[in-house]
Amino acid sequence: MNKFTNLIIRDIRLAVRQGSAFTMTLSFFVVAVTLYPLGVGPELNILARIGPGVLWVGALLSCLLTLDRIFQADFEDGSLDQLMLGSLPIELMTLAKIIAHWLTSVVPLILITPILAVSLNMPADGIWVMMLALLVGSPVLSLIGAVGAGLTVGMRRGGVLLSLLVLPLYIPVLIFGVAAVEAAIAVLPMGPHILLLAGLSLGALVICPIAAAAALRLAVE
Amino acid sequence: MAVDLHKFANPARFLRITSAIFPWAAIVTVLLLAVGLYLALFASPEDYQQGATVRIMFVHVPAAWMAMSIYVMMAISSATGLIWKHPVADLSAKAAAPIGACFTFLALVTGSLWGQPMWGTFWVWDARLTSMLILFFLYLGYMAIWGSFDDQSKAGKAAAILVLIGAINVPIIKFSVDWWNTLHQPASVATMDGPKIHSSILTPLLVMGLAYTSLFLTIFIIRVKAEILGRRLRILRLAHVED
Amino acid sequence: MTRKRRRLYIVLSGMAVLAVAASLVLMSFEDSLVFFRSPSDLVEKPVPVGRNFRLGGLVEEGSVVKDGVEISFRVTDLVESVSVRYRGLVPDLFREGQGVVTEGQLTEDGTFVASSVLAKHDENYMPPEVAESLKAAGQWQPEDKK
Amino acid sequence: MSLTAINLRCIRQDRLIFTDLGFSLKAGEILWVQGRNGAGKSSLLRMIAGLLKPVSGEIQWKGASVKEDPDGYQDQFRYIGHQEALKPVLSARENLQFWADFSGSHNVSAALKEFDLEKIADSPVGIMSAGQKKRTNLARLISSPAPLWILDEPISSLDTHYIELFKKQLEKHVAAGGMALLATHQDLNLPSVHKLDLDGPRGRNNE
Repeated sequence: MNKFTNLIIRDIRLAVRQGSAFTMTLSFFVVAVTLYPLGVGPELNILARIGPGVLWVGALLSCLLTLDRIFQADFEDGSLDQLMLGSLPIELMTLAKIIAHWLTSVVPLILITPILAVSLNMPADGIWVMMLALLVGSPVLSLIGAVGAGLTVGMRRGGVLLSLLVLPLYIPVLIFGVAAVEAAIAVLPMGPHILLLAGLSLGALVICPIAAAAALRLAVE
Repeated sequence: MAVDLHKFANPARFLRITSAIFPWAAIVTVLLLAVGLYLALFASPEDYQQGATVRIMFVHVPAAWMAMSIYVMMAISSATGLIWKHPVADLSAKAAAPIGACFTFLALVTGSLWGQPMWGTFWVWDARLTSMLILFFLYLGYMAIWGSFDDQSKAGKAAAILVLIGAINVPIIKFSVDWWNTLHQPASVATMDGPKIHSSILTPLLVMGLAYTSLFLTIFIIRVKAEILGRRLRILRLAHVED
Repeated sequence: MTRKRRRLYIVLSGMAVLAVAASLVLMSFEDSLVFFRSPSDLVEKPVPVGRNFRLGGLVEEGSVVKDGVEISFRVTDLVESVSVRYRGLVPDLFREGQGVVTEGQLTEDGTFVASSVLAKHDENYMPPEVAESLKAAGQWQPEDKK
Repeated sequence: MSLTAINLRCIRQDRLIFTDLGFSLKAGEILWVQGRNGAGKSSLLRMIAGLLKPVSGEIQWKGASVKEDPDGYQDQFRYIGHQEALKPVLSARENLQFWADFSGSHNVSAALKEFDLEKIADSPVGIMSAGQKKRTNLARLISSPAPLWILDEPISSLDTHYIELFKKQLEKHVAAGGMALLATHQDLNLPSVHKLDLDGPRGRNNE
C-alpha cells in the first residue's frame, strides 16, 4: 500500500511543481464556459436552463485535455517501463496514476464550479447538487480516460484519437450528471441520479484499471 | 474447446471453408433481398397510423438489428482473440467493423427519413437514434485505432480492449439515452408477450432481417479473406526486403 | 502476506466493489428515476413559477385548441390535468389520447408554457382494417397505453 | 542462482528478429550481448525483463519458469533502459528516493556517493547534463540492489572517467556473486564475460 500512496504523492508533486498544466486546465474550463453566454446570448433564463449542461460539457472537455498526460510523460522518459516492473501489480499502479490525475486535474474544476454556476444564473439549490454530482460522477472521466490514454500512449497524434475513443463513453455520466442537477432545480428527487452516478463510478473503478493495465502492457512491448 | 477453435484459426483451412460457403451465401443473399424488398415495398399493407411511410421500417429496423449484432459479434471474436490468441479472431473483428458501420449509417439515414413525416423533422434527439449515432462513433473509434498502429498484432489487441470496454458500455449508454429522451416506440418484436406487429408486416421484416444477415456474411467472407491475404503479403514483402 | 494471497484480496475486493456498484444502480431503479413529472406529481409537490421542467402525460380528449401557430391543450394522467400552451409546430403523431412529453415552465395563472413538445407513438404496427376490427371488438383502447 | 533462456523467438511488426535463442548465466557471470543496430539487443533485454513476451520459448530463474512466480522474479533484477526514467522537476535524490521506495529498499545516500553525485544531488534533474543523468539512473543499481542487472547501453554519454567508475561497480557486483546482462557496442574488457552475438547463427540473417 505504501508504494501505491507513494506513486500518488509523486504524481501530485510533479503536477504541483510543473504548475502550468494545472492552471492551464482551469483557465480552459473558465474560458470554455464563458464562451457560452457569448454564443447563446446573455438572456439569464436561457443561461439558467442550459447551465448544468454547459458546466458538465466544460468539465468533460477540460478533463479530456489532460488525459494524454496520465501515461505519456512516463512513457517518454522510460519511467513507465520501471513502473511496470515494480512489485506493485500493474492494475494498482494504473489506479494510483488515475487517482493522482483525478486529484490534480478534475478536483480543481469541481472547486471552481460554484463561481461559474453563479455566472450562469444557476439557482442556489442547483449549485451544491452540481458539485455533488461532479464529485460523485467525475471519477468515471479519469477512469475511462485512462483506458483511452493507455491505448493511445506513444502515438504521435494520439490526442485526437483519444477524444474519439473516449467521448462517446462519457455520455452516460453526462446524461445522469445533468439530470441530477436538473432534477434538483425542478424540485424532483435527485437521489436516484446520484446513486446511479456512484454506481457508474464504482463499476468503472474495477473495470477500467484492468483494461488500462492491459493497454499499457501492449504499449511497453 | 480451445483445440477445436484453433482448427478454424488455421488460415489455410479457414480460407478453404469460406471459399466453399461464399457462392451459396451470395445466391441466398440475392434471393432473400429480392423477396424481402418485394414483400416490403409492394405486398405488405399500409399501417393504420403511419400509412405508406411504415415501409421505411423494412429497411431501417433490420439495419439497426445488424448494427447491434455485428458489434456484439466483434466483441465476442475479440474476446476469443485475447483469450485463445486466435490469429483469425482479431482479423474477423476488423473485417466486420466497416460493414457494421455501414449498417449503422443506413439505420441512421433511414431513421431520419422516417422521422421527417412521423415527427416533423429529419433529426430528433430521440433515444434510439441517438444511441445509434453513438454506436456509429464507437465503430469509427474502433476503425481509427486499427489505423493508428504500425504493428498489426498490437493493433489487434488494442482494438480488442477497446471493443470490449465499448461492449460493456453499450447497454449503459443505451439505457441512459433511453431515460434521457424516450420518444421512439418501445421494442415491438422481441417483447415478452410476443410480437406486437401484425403478421402481414412482421413477415417482410423478418425476411429483410435474414437478407441483411446473409448480405453481411457474404461481404464478411470477402473481407476476412482479403485481410488474411494482406497479412501474408506483408510478411512476404518483409522477407523480401531482408534478403 | 504472500503474493498469491494479496492477489486474491485484490480480486475479492474488486468483486465486492462491483457488487456495491450493481446494488447502487438497482437502488436507484427502486427509487424510480423521474425524468418528467405527471400532473399528479405537480399537485403533490408544486414547482415554483419560472422553473424549467418536463411535464408528461396524455393529451386530454377534446382539449386541443389550435389558434394559428399557438396550440393549447390539457395534459392529463387521468387523475389530474394541467393546461399547456405551446407556440410552434407539433409532430404528426400529436393527437388527442396520445402520450406527450412537454418541456417548459409554469406561469402565474397555473398554465404550463411549453418550449418543446415531444409526441410518443405506440409500439403497434398493423394495417388500418385490423385496427378497426380490434376497436370494434373493444379489445383495444389506445388511451390505455402510453 | 541462475538465469536460463531457452529457444526464445522474437517477432516485431511481423518481422522475425531472432529465433531459437538460448543462453545460461550463473552467479558471478556477465553476458555481453552484441549485435548490429536492429539485431534485437534491446528486444532481448526487454524480454528478459518481462516487458516483452516471447512468441515462444521460456525464461527460467533458478531453474523454474518465471511465469510461475512473475512477481517474485521481478524483485530479482534491475533493468536500466535507454531512457533515464528521471523526472526533470525532481532532484536526483528525490528521483532515486522514489524508485528506491518503489522497489522497497533504502540505500539512496550510499548510491549517490558511489556514483559521485553528492554535490549535485539536490538540484533538479532537468538542468543536468546527459552524463549526470545517466549516472543518476545507474545509481539505482546501488540504491535498490538486486542480483541480476539488465543493462541496455549503460555507458552511452559517459566519459572515460565514469566508464571506469561504472566498470568498478559492475566488477564489485559480479565479485559478490551478482549477474549482469549487458548490451554495449564497446568492449569493456570485463572479467568472466560470456559473449552472445545476435548477428551470428541465431539471427534472422540465417533464416
